[in-house]
Amino acid sequence: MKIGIVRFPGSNCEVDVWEAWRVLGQEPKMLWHQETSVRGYDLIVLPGGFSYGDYLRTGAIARFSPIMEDVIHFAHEGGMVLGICNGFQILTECGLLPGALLRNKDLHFLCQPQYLRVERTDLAFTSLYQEGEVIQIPINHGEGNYSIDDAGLKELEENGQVVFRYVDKTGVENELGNPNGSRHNIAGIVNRTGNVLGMMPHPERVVEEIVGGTDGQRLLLSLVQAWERRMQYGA
Amino acid sequence: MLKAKVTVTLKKSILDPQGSAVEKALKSMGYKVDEVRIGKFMEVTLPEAARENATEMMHEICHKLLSNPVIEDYSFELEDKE
Amino acid sequence: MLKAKVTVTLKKSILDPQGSAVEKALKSMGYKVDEVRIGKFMEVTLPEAARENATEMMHEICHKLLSNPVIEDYSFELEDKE
Amino acid sequence: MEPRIWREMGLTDEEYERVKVLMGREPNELEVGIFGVMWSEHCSYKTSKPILRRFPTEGPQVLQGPGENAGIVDIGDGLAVVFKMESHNHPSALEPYQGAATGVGGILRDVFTMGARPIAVLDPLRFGPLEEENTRRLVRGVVEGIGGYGNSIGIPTVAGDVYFHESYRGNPLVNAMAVGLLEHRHIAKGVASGVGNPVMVVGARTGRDGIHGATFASVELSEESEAKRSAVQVGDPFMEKLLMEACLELIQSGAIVGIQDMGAAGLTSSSCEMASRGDSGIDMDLSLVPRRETGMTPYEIMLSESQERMLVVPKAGCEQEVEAVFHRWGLEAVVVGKVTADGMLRLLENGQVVAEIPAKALTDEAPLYHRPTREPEYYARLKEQKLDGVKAQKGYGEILLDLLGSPNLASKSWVYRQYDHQVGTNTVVKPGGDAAVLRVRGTNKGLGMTTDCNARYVYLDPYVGGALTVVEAAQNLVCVGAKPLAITDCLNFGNPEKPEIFWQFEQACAGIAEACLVLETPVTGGNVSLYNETNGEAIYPTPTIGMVGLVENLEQVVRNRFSEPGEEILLLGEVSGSLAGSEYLALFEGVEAGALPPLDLREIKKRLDFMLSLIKEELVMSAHDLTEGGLAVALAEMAEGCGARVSVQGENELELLFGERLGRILFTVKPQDAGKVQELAQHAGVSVTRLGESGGEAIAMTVNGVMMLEVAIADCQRVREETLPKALN
Ligand SMILES: Nc1ncnc2c1ncn2[C@@H]1O[C@H](COP(=O)(O)OP(=O)(O)O)[C@@H](O)[C@H]1O
Ligand SMILES: [Mg+2]
Repeated sequence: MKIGIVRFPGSNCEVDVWEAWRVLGQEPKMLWHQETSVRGYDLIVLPGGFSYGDYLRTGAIARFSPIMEDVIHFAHEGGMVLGICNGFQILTECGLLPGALLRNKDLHFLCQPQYLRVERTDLAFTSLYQEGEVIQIPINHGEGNYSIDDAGLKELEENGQVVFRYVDKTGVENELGNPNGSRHNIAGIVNRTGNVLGMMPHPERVVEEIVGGTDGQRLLLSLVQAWERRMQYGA
Repeated sequence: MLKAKVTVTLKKSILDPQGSAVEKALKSMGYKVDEVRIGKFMEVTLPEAARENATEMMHEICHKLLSNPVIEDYSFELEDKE
Repeated sequence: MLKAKVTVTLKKSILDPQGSAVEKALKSMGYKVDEVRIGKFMEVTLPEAARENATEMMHEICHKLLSNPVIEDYSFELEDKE
Repeated sequence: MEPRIWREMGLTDEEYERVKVLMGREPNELEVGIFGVMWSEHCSYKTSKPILRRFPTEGPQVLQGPGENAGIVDIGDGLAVVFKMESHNHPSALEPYQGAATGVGGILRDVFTMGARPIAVLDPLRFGPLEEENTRRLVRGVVEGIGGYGNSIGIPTVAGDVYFHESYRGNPLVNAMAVGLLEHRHIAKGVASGVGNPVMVVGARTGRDGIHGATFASVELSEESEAKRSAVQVGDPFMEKLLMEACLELIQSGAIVGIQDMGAAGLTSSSCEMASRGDSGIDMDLSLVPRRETGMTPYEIMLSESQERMLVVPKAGCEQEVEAVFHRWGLEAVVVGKVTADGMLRLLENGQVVAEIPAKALTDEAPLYHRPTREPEYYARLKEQKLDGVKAQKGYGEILLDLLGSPNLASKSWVYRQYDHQVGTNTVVKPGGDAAVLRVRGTNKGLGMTTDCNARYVYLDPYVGGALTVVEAAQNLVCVGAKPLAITDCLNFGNPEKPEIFWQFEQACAGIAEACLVLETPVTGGNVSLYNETNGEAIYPTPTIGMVGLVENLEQVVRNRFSEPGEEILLLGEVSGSLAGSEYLALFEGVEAGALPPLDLREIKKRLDFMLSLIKEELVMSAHDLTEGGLAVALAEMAEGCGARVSVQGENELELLFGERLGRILFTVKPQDAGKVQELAQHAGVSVTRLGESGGEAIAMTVNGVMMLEVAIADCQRVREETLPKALN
């Protein structure tokens, strides 16, 4: 599987994502933000970090990086794109995903383990999870407060575009389990066609027990499996 | 030279936690204020060459980069720089 | 009701990393700009009761909380709110 | 020249005379300014050096001791750990966010300038009383600033400590330590050598930031410093991230001879130190230095403390290579001069010489002072204060909860939740552990790291207290299974011109030196921050110790929480502590006094070695050292998922439950291993006492068979967790 990880100036989780894939047996490539083509890739990952310092707004400047034009094109043609944290922010800024990520409601940056409920498992990103399963993936952001207007929210929910929701330990979505004030406890969403996923939690941080857990593994492995299936049976 | 003074504010319907935090702080310090909203203020200095279609260009810049229309409004004024 | 529109800007000689990042981005997008400086814009709504010494109070608030005089300057305008 | 001028630049009349002798002529104003900063306490260590010389700095593991930008210690496999600690106290008092942020930025540069990739930041912090609004403002700003820089550049902040005390009111301490990893073959140094090699300025442009920053850090805080506000700089972590990547790439390319960051006194200190270390001279044309502002004078350019800049000496002919690397990262790299043979720092402006100073006159020839010391009046008085009469004023259970909820003992998760402590995905033991542990990729090893200092102990008995800072750091490392390797320090004290303060300094350093010797943890570098006073009142002497240790086998890392019910709880060391200088005494009696328990470093070394050997044998299920709050507090801290029943014997209940005495470790073993552990203890000649076992939902403690306290672990956790958020949100 050909995985490209886009490295923007100021990205800082790109190596972690790279290492995570390697732990799972893949050999991803780093893509410099100034490249202009992502042809030939099976998956593009926009990693976490502070692209361009996250100055102005998170993800705002990165979206104009040379490579993004082709990433957008790639996504429109059905290419798989995964945006993690800053990557999610970039995806909303460039319009591949709806809404915006605002400052956390209590204004603090938060780095902590977080319970998530998997809302959909019919996606290439999540097929190895159980529907409704509660998993633990850490968050690490100052601006993860998912915001969208009422109409947009309604649409998201009706189309089942919410993939991960913040929940408490018991799997219930409530205020307590919502670390940043996101509407409807949204932690990750997918586009209508199911090929672009943006999420604030960091799955790449939980693929090895020794550094905190393995709940992120199945997300990455789902993608590999989906790709294998596609190779086997065609698109 | 020209200077564009841009203000970018969160749309009314969007919660502004930073503003509310400042509001609370001011109230607890004993100041009588009703509400605080926080946005951005930017000064963009333009070269002489940009004068002709400065307004148009600033709208474009504001729309594309300086604000995110999903959550923010912008406005600007152009002034001749001393 | 009164509204105070406050702008807080970094002092001239203080580095503005945000502004330079945006400046570079605009330039690389092909816009002709000379310089960008980024500050804050705040709207403070005051109750009727504060009208009398609003100016004084705003100076105090700006000095104490809304800006850090170590690195920032502020200015404000008071206007009657519609 | 008018005396006013050199005095304003921070030189005394005698120092000015010395300058004239070294120069062989009258210096001009620019030269005086350069001497002024280089001979400031901050850059020259003129009062502290004679004392610091007593630190042990050697050991088979030490690859680089004091004198470079950071120390380097071997960890085997061709790898080494690079680390250093520094203070940013005064800037943080003026602008907490930027002060703290640039503190992190500065210490990271010290580490990557050695060729190491930074892997962690630690942040020891000291503030005034938490009840005060000004303290809260500072805490919020400082924590946000550290996170703002560290999170953004992508280096995890993994440990630190936070204390609140009267003496830091108005003079908070913001220390920052950085740890990096490198391969031996990539070690870079801050030297300028090879006549004709170019000298390049790389990174951010120079502005009028922080001019006088270095001299400013060497004077007391006063109303007046409010006016010197430009001394605060703004950090740009994004720029630093690019700079770091570019520098590491450059160092590994082998194109450079030397590299040094521009910290305090910017271009001045970096150029003369590099020249001096290389026994060379440097010629620089200041008009070539890229500037952010117009109209800057040579003085301003030389003294600017603009952040995120480096001075690089590449091999002649490699200029283009350097430029290319930096351009790829979107950064500037400009040749501003060259290395010469004559040992002079020669500055030009548009080709005209504007200053010419022997480089070594600025560094090696800086004056040294042997300041007088005097034992302060309080020392004997507080030591002799009798504590026999102290009686519990409420139930022991309530006392425990009060202690757990007191600002110094309460959980610091409000702080470290705001730090990305996982980026890099190497963090094995996160903040909340006794020491942080990071894995070393490609090996089965881990690095332990911690910062510690109980300033109250140091105040009461600077010698013993100084030694105890090292002991505490070592015992924290041992508790996670790391063998202590070496230390860095940040020596925060008051005005050394006062004999009582200098006595504290001298005594504390002597204690640290002795402990480092016995515990075999040499000093590889550090930082001195003097003049920490507000309106004539000094802070408590706070020699923060940063220690790194090696975990040989990551699978053997030990945590400080009971893992399951039914573990045997054992105590290594004395069962009873002392109320002298204890948190109990301060909190309930409002007294900070007493004679600290006698210190036997050799005994402590024996215990630490014993503990490490148990861990190596995989006999230890969990371990935690006893510090503030004594046995009861340590037990409550270990009881996160599971309670404990413990009984102790002894005379004084308060001392048994809440008395403090370092060098003690609480640990658990499987019941079937308890006998073996006792045997090994006997063999090693250390005392291990069985206290009880883990289990249940409460901490229950009996003394001489009488139940003293029984507190639900849920309550312990609640009070521990709620203090900081309540005060700070
Ligand atoms: N400022 C801080 N930054 C990061 N971690 C911190 C900070 N303060 C405390 N911690 C973490 O909280 C835990 C408890 O700290 P402390 O009470 O100082 O521990 P100990 O008494 O074992 O030295 C440690 O893991 C420490 O690293
Ligand atoms: Mg400690």
